[in-house]
This record gives sequence, C-alpha cells and structure tokens, in this order.
Amino acid sequence: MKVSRRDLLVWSAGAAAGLMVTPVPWRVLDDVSIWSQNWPWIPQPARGPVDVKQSACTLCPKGCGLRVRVAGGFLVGVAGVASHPVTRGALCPLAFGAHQLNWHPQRLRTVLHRRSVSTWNAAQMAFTKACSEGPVVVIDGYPGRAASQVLESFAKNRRGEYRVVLSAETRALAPYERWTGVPAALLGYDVENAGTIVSFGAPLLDGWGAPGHFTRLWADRAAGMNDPQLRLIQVEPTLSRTASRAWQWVPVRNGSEAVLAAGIAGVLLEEHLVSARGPKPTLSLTAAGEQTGLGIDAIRGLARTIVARPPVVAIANDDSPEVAALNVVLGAVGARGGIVRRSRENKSYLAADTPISSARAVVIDSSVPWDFAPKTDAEVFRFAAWDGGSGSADWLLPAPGFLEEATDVPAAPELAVQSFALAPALTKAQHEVRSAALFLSGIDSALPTAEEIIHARCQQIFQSRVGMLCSREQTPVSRFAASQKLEEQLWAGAVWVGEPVGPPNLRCELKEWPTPSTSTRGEGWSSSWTAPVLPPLASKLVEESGLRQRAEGRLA
Amino acid sequence: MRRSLLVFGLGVMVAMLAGWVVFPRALYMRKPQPLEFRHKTHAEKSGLADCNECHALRDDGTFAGLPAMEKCAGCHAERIGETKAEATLVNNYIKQGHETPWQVYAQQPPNVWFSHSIHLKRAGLKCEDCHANYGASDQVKVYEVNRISGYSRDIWGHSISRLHRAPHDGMKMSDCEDCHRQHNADVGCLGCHK
Amino acid sequence: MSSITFSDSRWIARGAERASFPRFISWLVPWVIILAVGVYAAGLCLYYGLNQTNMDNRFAFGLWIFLDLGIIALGAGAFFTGFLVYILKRAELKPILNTAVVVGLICYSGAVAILMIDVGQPLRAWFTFWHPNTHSMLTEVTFCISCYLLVLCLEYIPLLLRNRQLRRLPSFLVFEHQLHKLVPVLAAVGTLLSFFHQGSLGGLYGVLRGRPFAYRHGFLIWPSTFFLFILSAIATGPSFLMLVTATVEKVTGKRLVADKVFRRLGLISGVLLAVYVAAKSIDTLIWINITSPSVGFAPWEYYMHKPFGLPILFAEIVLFGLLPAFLLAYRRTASHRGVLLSAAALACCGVLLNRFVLTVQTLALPTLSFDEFLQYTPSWQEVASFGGVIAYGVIVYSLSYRYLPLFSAQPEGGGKDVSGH
Amino acid sequence: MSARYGMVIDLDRCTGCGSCMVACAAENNVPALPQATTRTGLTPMLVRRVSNERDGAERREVFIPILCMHCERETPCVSVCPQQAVEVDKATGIVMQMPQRCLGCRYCMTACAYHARYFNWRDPAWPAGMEKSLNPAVAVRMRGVVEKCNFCHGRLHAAKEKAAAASKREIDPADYVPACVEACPTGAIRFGNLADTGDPVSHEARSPYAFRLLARLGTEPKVYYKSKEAWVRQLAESVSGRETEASREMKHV
Repeated sequence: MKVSRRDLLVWSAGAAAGLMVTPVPWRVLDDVSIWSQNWPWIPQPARGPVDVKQSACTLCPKGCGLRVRVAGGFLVGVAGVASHPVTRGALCPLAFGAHQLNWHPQRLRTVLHRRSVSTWNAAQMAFTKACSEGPVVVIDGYPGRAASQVLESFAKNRRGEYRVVLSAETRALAPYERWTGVPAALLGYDVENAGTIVSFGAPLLDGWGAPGHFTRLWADRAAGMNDPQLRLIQVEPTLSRTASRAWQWVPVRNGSEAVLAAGIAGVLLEEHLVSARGPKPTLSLTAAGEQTGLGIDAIRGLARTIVARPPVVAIANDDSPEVAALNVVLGAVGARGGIVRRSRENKSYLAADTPISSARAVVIDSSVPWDFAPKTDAEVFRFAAWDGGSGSADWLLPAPGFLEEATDVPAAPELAVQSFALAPALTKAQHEVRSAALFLSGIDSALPTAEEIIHARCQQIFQSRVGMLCSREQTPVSRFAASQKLEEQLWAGAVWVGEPVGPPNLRCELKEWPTPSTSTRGEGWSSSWTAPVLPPLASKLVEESGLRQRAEGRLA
Repeated sequence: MRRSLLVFGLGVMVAMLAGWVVFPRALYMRKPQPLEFRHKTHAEKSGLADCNECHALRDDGTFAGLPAMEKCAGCHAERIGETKAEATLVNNYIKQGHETPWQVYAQQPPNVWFSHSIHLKRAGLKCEDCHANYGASDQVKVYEVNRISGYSRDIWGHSISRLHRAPHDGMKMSDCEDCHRQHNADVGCLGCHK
Repeated sequence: MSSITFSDSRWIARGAERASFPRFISWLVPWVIILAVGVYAAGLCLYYGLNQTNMDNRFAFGLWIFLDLGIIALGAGAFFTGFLVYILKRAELKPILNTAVVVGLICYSGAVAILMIDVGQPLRAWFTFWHPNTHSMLTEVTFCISCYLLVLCLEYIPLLLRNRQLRRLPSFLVFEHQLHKLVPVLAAVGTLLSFFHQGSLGGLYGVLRGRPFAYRHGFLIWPSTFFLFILSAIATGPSFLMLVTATVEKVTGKRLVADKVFRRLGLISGVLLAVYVAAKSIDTLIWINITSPSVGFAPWEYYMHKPFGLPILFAEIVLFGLLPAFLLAYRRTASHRGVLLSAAALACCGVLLNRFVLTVQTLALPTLSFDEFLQYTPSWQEVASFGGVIAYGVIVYSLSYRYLPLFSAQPEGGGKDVSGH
Repeated sequence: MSARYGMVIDLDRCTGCGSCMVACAAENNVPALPQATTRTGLTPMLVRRVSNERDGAERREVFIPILCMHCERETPCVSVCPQQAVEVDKATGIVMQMPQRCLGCRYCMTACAYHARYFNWRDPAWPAGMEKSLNPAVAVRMRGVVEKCNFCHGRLHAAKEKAAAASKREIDPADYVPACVEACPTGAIRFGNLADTGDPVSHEARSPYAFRLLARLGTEPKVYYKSKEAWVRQLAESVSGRETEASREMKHV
C-alpha cells in the first residue's frame, strides 16, 4: 500500500498528540530550567568544613586583628576581632576583600628581570655579585618586625644602610624627634585622654592610624553629640569625610593650614589662654586671617574654642613644624592627652627618601609602598606580592601574599602604648615566593631567622612582666608561668599591650617659632600608605557606588 | 476515515513507546563508582552498624557526608581481604593519599542548604527515613546522572512519572515540601536555599 | 510547488487582483531585512544576556515594556470589534473583522515575543504557570495574554483555511466550517480575557505603592488605572483599525471598506475616547489631591523635571484626548476622511503617550529625596528588536492580505461565499 | 517565637568608609565585574553621600547606607512577583529573594521605592582561581535574576545549625549578625529583633531621633535610621516633604 502525503500529516499529528501524554516535553522543560539554575560556567563555592582562625592584617603597618574563615586551605572570608584592644573589631574597607587578593590578576607569580621572566637563582646570583661590588641599601616599609631586624642586620653586616619608609602618621611626629631627641617611631598620640583634637588635614576618620582605633573612640565620645566629650575640629580646604563628620569644620584656603596654626598660637599667647610658655610666631594675626581667608575674629574665636575643653592636641597630616610648634604652645608635648613617648627604648631610623649614594644594590621589602622609587643607579631588587605596574626596579621578586607568611605585628604608628601581636600564615602561595628576609638569610647564613627573633621577643615580654595579654579576657603578663604559654596565646590571636611610659615622658626644647616650611613631601611619592593593587571588591566603593575615587593603590 | 484513524493511532503508539520506554533510558547516563563497596559487610563484620560511625556530624553541627580517606585508612591502611576493590582502595587511594571520587546519590545542588543536624536532632528523623535502608545494601547501586540538569537520578526518583513511587524514592523540592507540610514546618524559600 | 517561484496566482483568491509576484517580493524585501536585523539583536540579548540593552537597576523597564503596552493597547481593536459584531450584533462592522483579527494576532504575538526577550531567564518563564502568585498583576497579564493569543490563533485559522489552495482539502473545509461556528464563542471568551489583561496591564503600574507617580487608589482589588487602560484601549483600537485599513487602501490603491464603516468606527472611537478623557481627568484630580499627598508626595514634584513637565499631562488629556474625541464623534468633522484619519492618528498617539509616561516617567522620577532624576536611551539592540516586531507585523499582514480574503465585503472573487454566510 | 529582624543605623556615627559594602559583597559572593557601573553594579548594601545643599562652613554631609528595608506591610516587591520568588518569611520577617525561582522580569525592581534591588545584568565571573575564595555559605547567582539583601541568610543557617547541634530550639542572637553590622567600625549599624521589646535595637527604634525613609508610603520598613540633626531626619521625606532650594522655588510656581 502506498503512503500518501496526507497519511504522513495525520501520522505526525497523532505522534504529536501522543507525545503530549508522555514525560518527554514536561521533563525536558523541567530539566532545562534546572540546568539554567546550575549553569556549568557559573563558579560555585566548594563544599566542606569551614574553620575560623585568628591572625593579623599585614597589608599595611597598622596590624589590625583578623578573624579569618578558611575552607580547604583557602581564605574565604575576613572579619575583625571584637576583643582586639586597639582595633576593637574594626577593619578598613579594603581588608574585607583582602582574602581575594592572593588571586588578583596582578599577583606577581614569577621572578621578573627588567620585566622579562627570570628565576630565583638568577636573582640570587645577580644580588651576590652586586653585593660583592659595593655597599647595599635595604629599605623597609614596616619597621619593628622580626623580619625588619633580619633586613637591618644584613645591611649592618655588609656595612650597608638600613632605611625605612615611615608612615604619614610617623612623619607627622618628625618635628618632635628633632626637638626632643626621641625617635618619631616611638612617639604617639594619647587621643584616649584628649578633650579637643584640632586636625590640620589629617584624615582622622578615614584611614588615619589603625582603623577602628580613633573612629571607634570618636563614635563613642563625639558622634552626634551637641556637646561631645571629644571635640574634633577639622581644618581642611575641602569637605573631606572627616570634615563632614567633625564637630566643626574650618575651611581654610588651600595650603594655609600652617599659617592658621601660627595664627592660633599667636592668639593663645597674646590672650594668655595657655599656661605653657612657647615661641611666639613671627606672622601677624592680620596676615594669618588674610592668608587663611578666615579673618581675624574667626581665628580668635577658634583659639578660644580650642582651649575651652582641654587637654588639646593638634594633629598634622604630615611633617609640619608649625602644627608641632602649636602643640608646644598648647603644652601638649609630653602631656596627658597630647604627644607622648611610647617606649623607653631608643631606636631611630634613617628615612628612605634621603638620596642614595655609592650603593651597588638596593633591596626593597614588599612592605614598602609600591609608588616609592629610590633615585639611584644601583641595581634595585624589589620584593612584592603584587605587580603594581609601573616602577623602576631591575628585579621584581614574588613575595608572600596576604596571610601567606607568619610574621609579628608591632604597634600601630599613632599608638600611645606599645603593642605586640603575631600573625600566623593561614594559607599557602600557589607558586614559589620568598620574603626579602628569607632571601637575604639565604645569602648570609649568619643571620638570625625571623622565628628566632619572634621567640626572643616573647621571652623579652615575658621577662619584663609588663602589660596585658588581651584575648577574650585580659591577663596580666605577670600571671604567666612560662614564656611558652604566652607565645602560644599570641599565636592564637591574643594581643600584648604595654603600659604608658610614666612622666617625665618627654622634654621639648623649642626657642623660636620654626621658619615657614615649604611642602614637606617633595620626593614625588604619595604620603599615605599605598598598596600595589586594590582588592577587586573595591569596585563596590568606587565604580559601582561612586562613594570614593581610585587613586593609584589608594582610595581618595 | 477509518484509515486516517488507524494512521493517527499508529502515530500515538509510536510516540508513547518513545516517550515512556526510550526516553527514560536516554535521559540518564550511568556513571561507575570508583570502588565496589559493601555497607552490609562493614555493618556486620566491622561493627560499624551505626551510620554515625562514618557519616558523622561535625562539632559546629555541619554534616561531614562521606568519610574522609583517613577514616578508611584507619582499618584499610594495609589490605584486608583479597578482593580487587580492596587492592584499588589501598593502592590507588589510601597509599596515594587521594580521596575516593565517589558519586554521591543524594547530592543536592549548590543552591540547597540542608542541615542534617536539624533533621536528626530537632525533627528526630532517622537516616532511613530519607535514605531508605541503603546502609544494609550489599553492593553499590548504579549512579545515574541526568544528561540535561546534571542531577543524580535519586533526586527525581526512579519512577519517571512519579505517580506511584516506592517510599524514599525521590528527593525533589516537592518531596521536602510535602514532608514539611505534613509536619507543618514551613521554613520559606531561604530556609533551605543558599 | 515550483510554479510559485514564477507566479503565486494559484494561491490568490479567484478574481482578486493583486500586484505581480516580483513587485510583492520587492515590497517585502526591506521589511525582511529589518526583521532579520531585529532577530539578530534579539539573539544577542538571549545569548549574552540583557547587558546588551541600556536598561539598568533604576530603569529596569525600558523601550520593550513601552512597546508591549503600546501594541497591546492598539491591538485591542481585535477583541472589541469581535465583541461589537458577535455580542452586540453590529453587522455593519463585519467588513473589518478579519483585519481586526490579523492585527490583533500580530500585536499580541509580537508583544509575547518581546516579553520573552525582555525577561532575564526565559527558560524559567513557565514557572509563572506552575507557581503563580495570584496577587500579582503580572500573573494576570501572563495568563490572559497567552490564553488570548491562543484564541486569536483559533480565530485566525478559519481565515487561513479560506486560502484558495487550502480549501481544496475537503477535511480542512469541514474543519473550517466547524471552527467558524465557534467564532462567536471565541469572540466572547476573547472579550473577557482582553478586558482583564488590558486592565491588569494598567494595574501593573497602579499597584506600585513604591512609585507614587503611578500609584492609584482603586475600586475592589483594582487600581483606577486598571479601568482607564481598558477604556483607552477600546477607544483607540477602532481608530488603529481605521488607520491600518486606510494605509492598506493607500498602498494598494483600492477602496476596501465603505466610508460608513469608517464613520461608524470613528463614532465609537470618539465617544469612548470622550468617556476615557472624562474618567482620566477625574482620576488625575483624585490622584493630585488625595492619593499622592496621602503618601507624602506633592504632585508638583513629578513635573519639576524636564522634559516631563506639565505640558505632557496637557497633551495627554487635551491634545491627544479631547480634540480627537471631538473630531471623531462630531458628524461634520468626521465626514471628512482626512480629518477622520488624522483624528484617529491623534487618538493612537494619545494612548502611546499615556503608556510611555506610565512606563518611562514612573521610573525616571526620584522617590527618595536624595535620588537624582534619571534618563535612559535604548541601545541599538533594543531599537532593532523593536523594529523587528514592526517588520514582522507588516510582513504577516501583507501575506494575509495577499493570500487571504481579508475584506469579505470586497467585490472580489468569491468574497461573499467564502465568508461562509 | 516569631522574630521581626530589623536594623537601626545611627547616621551620626557613620563615617562613610564603605566597609559594610565590601563586607556584604564578600559575604554574599557578589561579583565585582569590570563592566559594572553605578547604574548596573551589584551593591545590596549601598552607602550614599548626601549634603544639606548649603555652601561654605554651613555645608554638612551625611552618609546613608541603603539596603533592603524589609517592608513589613503590603511589601511592594512581594505582591508584584508573578511566581513567588519573593516572600516575607513568617518566622523572621525577612523579605526573601529567591534567585533560582526568579525569571528576571524586574517588576519587583520597579516596585521598590528604595532602589534596593539589583539585577544580574551579566554572568558573575572572577579572575582565575579567585572562585576558591567564595563563601561556602551562599550560592552564586546567575545572569538574568534579581538579588538584594537577605539579612545574610547564610549566617542565619549557620546559627540555626549550631543551635540544633546543641539541641536548642532558639538561636543565640550573638550567632546571627549580618556582615555589614559586624563590619561597621563605629558600630553605627545595629541589628536585632524589633518584636522583642527587651532588645536594645527595638528600644532604639522607638527613640525620638529614629526615623524611616519614606515611611508615609505605609509599607512599614524594618530598617530604621537615627540622627540628632534635624535636616538629616528630613531626608526621610520625599522632596516636597523636605526644605530644599528646588522645593522652595517650585512651591512659588
């Protein structure tokens, strides 16, 4: 029998009708939508247990306490440690995305020589050669660590120089070093006891010092109060984050902060608003009122407001002799609530931005801000976990990334007391990395290892019997039976906090008012700490919200 | 007219055959398990009758699922018995320190959050209530994966129509919902979704 | 079959004279190209996702939703004419019934197609039928539109089967006659469905408590926009039919429909439009004086952002409302074909403007006091797929016109008997 | 028994650092896509900078974190969703967004007065290897669906599981703290149970300085704000409710 076209039509009609009462169309519909819920190209987090561990942030020299979630040997989340005596659970916005930094596309994965792939051996040979030819300069961005000591002793052994890139907070304390003889790195601000803080452009609420240290203090004592216990007066040309939240904002003409400091000091002395005898500023009040654009009365008023609630301290954004002199006039140097000495020891550093002469090799630790480039014809060996792009180093050497190496954490630059914490490594690098310290001890076997130094520090703290060990509960060091126990607790996330250095704390000699300073940051690199890269999630703060702007390695 | 009816019916027949017989076979792909494993033997001979012996809850309440290699290595560090599976286990996995790449029958997709502790401790369910008496089985059953959705066949259940299913057959969301409804334990979408 | 390549006369109704096949093709070509581009653009959106559009988190709805609302409003002529002819027994409107069906089919199928591109996960769109949220206006819309699309297809089939070749198959003829008995029922069902989804399309915005510009109090469960949309749709539907027919007449250079039909349509359109304008005005007053203030928004807020000033409101109510209503209804003006048609055009613009305001201005306006007023320009993909739908409409209509007896009133070969009456 | 979780955000304490935004994104596996802009980005927690529109020393600014307000009454996004992808959880009062159910029609986004809902305009992606840093507690969403703040449901799950493991019925409030709350360096964001009058947060919500954005819409949002500055409290109102240059001139018209 012959099949007609009509039969075919009818047959397929039947087939279609029949198919409707089979699972085919319905299962396909269902499974396809399930497929769309589990697209294979959408990455999904791994299954398995999640551990919570404590460590400290090593991205910048503030050393905030971290509570880190770890799954399968990888970091999957970062949070603050509420019991941390300094940061009290706070972190900077970047830290919350830091666990993704180790996977950053700009992660430095191989040794680069003049931007072409090389090996560790080649780097080592090149470095030994350079060392044999002349002195070496080692530059550190995070002084006071065990690793720093390794770097320093290497330089000493080679009759080279150990130099330090100081944080903006520390540089702002430099004038007092000149006048008191106490190294800036050992000075701090006793903000806990201040009644009024006059900030000359210092971003007190926006990354100044350890996050959460001052901001939390401000929030508890100043935020939203009509008559706060802590008066924050922000002197700044533009309405910065800090200015917008301050108790009072003083909009001065750009660059006239120093002039205002002089003006205020003048009024204070003239009206005998201060007991302390200080040097008289050369600048006349009228001139100050003019140059700041505030007018005489405003400055007089400001001076009176400032002293209305002592103790008063002025905080500069960077090395500013005038602001420092104002503090001298205010009697804030060495006084409660002012600029205090953090430790009795005496250790000063050679600033990194003094020109380098006659060195054959320059080693730059990974803690040094990326945009710092020494002017030298020596061969530069730059350690870095992330490749910040530009930068004139001959050698780029991959250093451990975020929480990839154990280290110790000295006090944050602005603190009034010493502190010490340990940051255990919580994950492994996926490629061969070496810190500068490890690299150098590979060359000079006589060097002490960082582990030994950390061990010694713990011994030292234990023997001093000074201060508290702060974890969930606080234990006086004197309570500890063995240094072993103390060290264990430190590795588990506890933080040691020292005691304030009793009076006589500082003695300051200043005869006449400092000559007007020109801009102190001339070296062409930014004053505040800069990372080579930002965590990808920083885009939430910048591109996706417009809350902030990107400024190489920093948030403006 | 009768002829067209016949042809029409033929069409229906063919479709039925394809839909109910061919399709279910075509939809799933069989994947072999890496090893021959006998729950029964472990339960009877090795005194691991209690599921928790191997499929334990962690301290934070999360469920460990299949035991990790060291658990197996506890007994199988060296070969016990002469089976081929024993050899593969010891040589390919324990000695190498690799986890056994089991195919998990009851594996739910990444967007599902299922808490064994809540169902065991709060709801007082037994393992068998959902996993049937698999613990007493004498060999590993074939693992079948849905070619389109990538789910294990146990999620939909073995009856393709889901009309008269054996108890414990199927772990679809609707199955969870039914049980939750019966025990009026409404938890909302994000009660079970990540 | 092969003969088609030379001439398709076998497929054209006997006696009806149509442009030569090449000429017809050359007419289609540009539209086919536009359609092709549209399909490509739509493909991009489906493959790469909606980042191909210029919509964003604030402008979550864009050109496409406006298109949907617009063409569905204009397509209302379909169900409304059916309603008039079969339910209200207005036989004189029969001539344009087929056109109405085709136009309706085009509008609704186009709208559904665009919706499928517009949703982020088309593969899961059927969830609405499986887990419907009965409180959502969108559920109502989805159900009604898809059902009504089905109805339209059923209404279209008998028309299709009246093609000269297809009629050769006896069983088809039988089928067609059976179906034809159904048509009145279909019309009734269609009317019901359409009333609801036209309404719920309005409700879509009226229920937006979070968007005081669109939010309206209502009767029963429906906000006032529900009823306003029905009114405006049935008021402009006939006008749009007029425009379409007139355009076809222009293109083909044939008189297809008697003037009295036009005038009748105009009258209906005009009267309804008048009613709509009245209702709209009352609604606006209530909204300005009660609804909006009650949620803390002073009405002037909505009009302080250019280009969405008060002129728009004026245009909506007077220029595109009152004026055409008068021109369409008043016998003196309506008797001028030119005036009648331009009035119809105005009416259609009016309904489009109304849909535009509701979709775009609603989203452009700030709600939080520190929000900014936003603007958005569609990407080429959006515009292209928009154009694609238009082209699709033209093509389908052209084919239908060429091969199917659309205007049964035409003195064309077998026109009468084909209609089955 | 049934909680009503909510927040009180003290705007006087907020310094606009943005920690909450990053912590939120990290907790919920929100991708950071290079193509994302302020209009197409995913910021379930979004800090906005608002000024009092004055100049010179008069000028004040405030930072307002915007997240899903978890409206309690006639929740706009819930009623509009055609396929029940959004619901108000009976037990917690959390407005839940279910991406796997969502078909991406974006109707809920047009319904939200706070623009607190975000659409996945493209597939999420991370630089090679970075997917290993994703939070196991939250599933990654796919392109074409809407997402928003769920009050960190991953953390609620963990808290429930912990309670169950200890055979407790109720979770320990200390175990359930959303990421943004935990991250805030000044403690400006407080989270708690508004239904429990003993809870400090429900107490703060009743403070004379507390207010809610667009409260007059009548949707009973469960996110409260707090400020001692009058002009900040005025921001809660619509433009017309607030004294601004624009409003003043418009009123003359």
